[in-house]
Amino acid sequence: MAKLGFMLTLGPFQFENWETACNIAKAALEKGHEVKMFLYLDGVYNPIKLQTFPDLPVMPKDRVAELVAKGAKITACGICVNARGLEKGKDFIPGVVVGGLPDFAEIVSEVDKLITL
Amino acid sequence: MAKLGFMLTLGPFQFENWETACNIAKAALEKGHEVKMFLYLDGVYNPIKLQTFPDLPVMPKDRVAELVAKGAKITACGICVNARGLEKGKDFIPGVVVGGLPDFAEIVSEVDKLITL
Amino acid sequence: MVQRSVLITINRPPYGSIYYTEGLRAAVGVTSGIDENIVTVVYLGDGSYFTLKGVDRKDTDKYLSTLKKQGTRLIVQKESLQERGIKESEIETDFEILPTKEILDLMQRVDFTMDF
Amino acid sequence: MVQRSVLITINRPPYGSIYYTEGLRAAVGVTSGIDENIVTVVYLGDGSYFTLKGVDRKDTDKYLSTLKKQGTRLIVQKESLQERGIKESEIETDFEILPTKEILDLMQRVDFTMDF
Amino acid sequence: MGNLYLINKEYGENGLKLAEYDGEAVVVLIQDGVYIDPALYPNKAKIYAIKQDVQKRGLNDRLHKRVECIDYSQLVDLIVENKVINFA
Amino acid sequence: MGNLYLINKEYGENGLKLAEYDGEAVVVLIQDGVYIDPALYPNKAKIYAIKQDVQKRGLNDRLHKRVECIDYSQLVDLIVENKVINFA
Repeated sequence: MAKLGFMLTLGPFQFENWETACNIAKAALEKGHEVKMFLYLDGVYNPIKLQTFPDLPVMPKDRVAELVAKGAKITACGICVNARGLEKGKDFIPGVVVGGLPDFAEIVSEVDKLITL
Repeated sequence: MAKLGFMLTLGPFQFENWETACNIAKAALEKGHEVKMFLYLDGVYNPIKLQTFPDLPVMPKDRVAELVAKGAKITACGICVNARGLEKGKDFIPGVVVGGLPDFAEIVSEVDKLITL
Repeated sequence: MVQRSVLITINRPPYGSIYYTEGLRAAVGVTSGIDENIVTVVYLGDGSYFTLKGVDRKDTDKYLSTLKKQGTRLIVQKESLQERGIKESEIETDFEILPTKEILDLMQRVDFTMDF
Repeated sequence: MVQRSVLITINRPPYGSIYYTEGLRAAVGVTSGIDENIVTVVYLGDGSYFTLKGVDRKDTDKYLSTLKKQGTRLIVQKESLQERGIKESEIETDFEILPTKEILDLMQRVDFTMDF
Repeated sequence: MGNLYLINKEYGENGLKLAEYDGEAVVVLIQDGVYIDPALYPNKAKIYAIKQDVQKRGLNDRLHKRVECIDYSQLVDLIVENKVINFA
Repeated sequence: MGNLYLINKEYGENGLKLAEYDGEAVVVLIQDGVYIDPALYPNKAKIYAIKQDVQKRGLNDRLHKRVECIDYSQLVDLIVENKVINFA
């Protein structure tokens, strides 16, 4: 089994990267691989817990929550979080931790593969 | 004097559209024109009032606040606000109103010029 | 307040960004005011890929059917199709195929343009 | 945990998006771990515009000087410059100019790649 | 009243192709639009670029002779005098 | 272990130009990368595309013969077997 690291730099909805990242990470977890994901730049908008849209039963934060439930470790860049006014991630779904680039450096030294989206 | 309408569809930081929109709108207001701006899609991330970044004295929300202070009318798309988990814009700077596309339709029928960024 | 005519261009392909669908939601929105502004939608460049027959339109069907009921013209640029090697027979019949010159004529006649 | 080598490509030009500077912040960050990973930065395609002498580097200078102090190689692809009609004399001396083949050699030797 | 094409790089080419047929086209290059290959400029159009966007990219000396730099105040005047054709 | 090029459209061409020199290149087209002109495919590389991304864009019949569709589970296997060269 392998350890997969992800860096996601785009937010929910507007561009497709969040979906691709969730799809790859989910498939990896289901095959028994480990997943560590770092949310950087607009990537930190993905786990905001209050996302609601009448027509969409599954929101981006639900896809992130699914990864957490399957064992993914998810860290958001604190400088990016504060720059975007997200108050240290107080409105994030449970399981998403706010950290910094040193956490990403640690992911880099731990994983077998690195995917940036 | 003219009435200028703007639609901004990108958020702060990541792409340059918010800066161009603020620069054009500010120059227009200083020349005595009227400005009405509609924040659509990721555009609704711009007026979040808690944005903080150590090295940057002026944040995107400060540029938006400057436009409000100079008389711009700014409306954010409510569906976009809720989809992004921004709780009806409760964390927006004062002066930014949450509305809907009918408000944009009204802007369209009121303004002399329309700029989409 | 007066009725306005707006030409909306869609320049980005499905689905790499959300503009292919949110551009149509905006098109419906623009026509929703008390003054019932008039909208034309034009697909240019990579946006033209949206007009291919096989595209999954689950999330755009409702906007397209509202626009069609209102008589909104949905247009794709002939040259964009040619540059991409797309045959006219591959295009969904909802879309009119027009050359650049005629699209410019439409642009000359509208009050405003918007780009997605 | 082990020391890792990472090749970071910067593909987007300044300043239309924030990647030209946040890519460098990430580069500094990657080297900040206890294991001191090793980073190489390579400018490709439109990213190569960042290496022009006249570019305003107010917000990137601190990252560039940290990287230089650490001995990080900053490389720009020769073919990208040629395609854009940029002469080698127009490039800031901080950047090495390398052909695609040598960039691929570097890529073969690193553990990971990242793109901005 | 002519047509003012506001052009960024991502799909500005779509706008420039329309402007090629437009006898009254005025083009304003904004953001990464200032990197656009001059071969794509419409033949008869007047071409402007936002000075601030050119300067921070270090392109002052590389700008094509046909391009005239303007500031935001001048852009607002052009917006007021023309119909805005948005491609940014 | 070969190199797995993850290619989207925006600047995927930068990756494909490297892959052209790479005897062990495996290319996976993702998102709008499936629109990329086959003339840009590296000569010797094996080319895959994400099935889901091809299908929702209605490109099944337009896909080049050289391209083989795979799902995310197969992509994960390729990621594990190769070094990932990111261009998405």
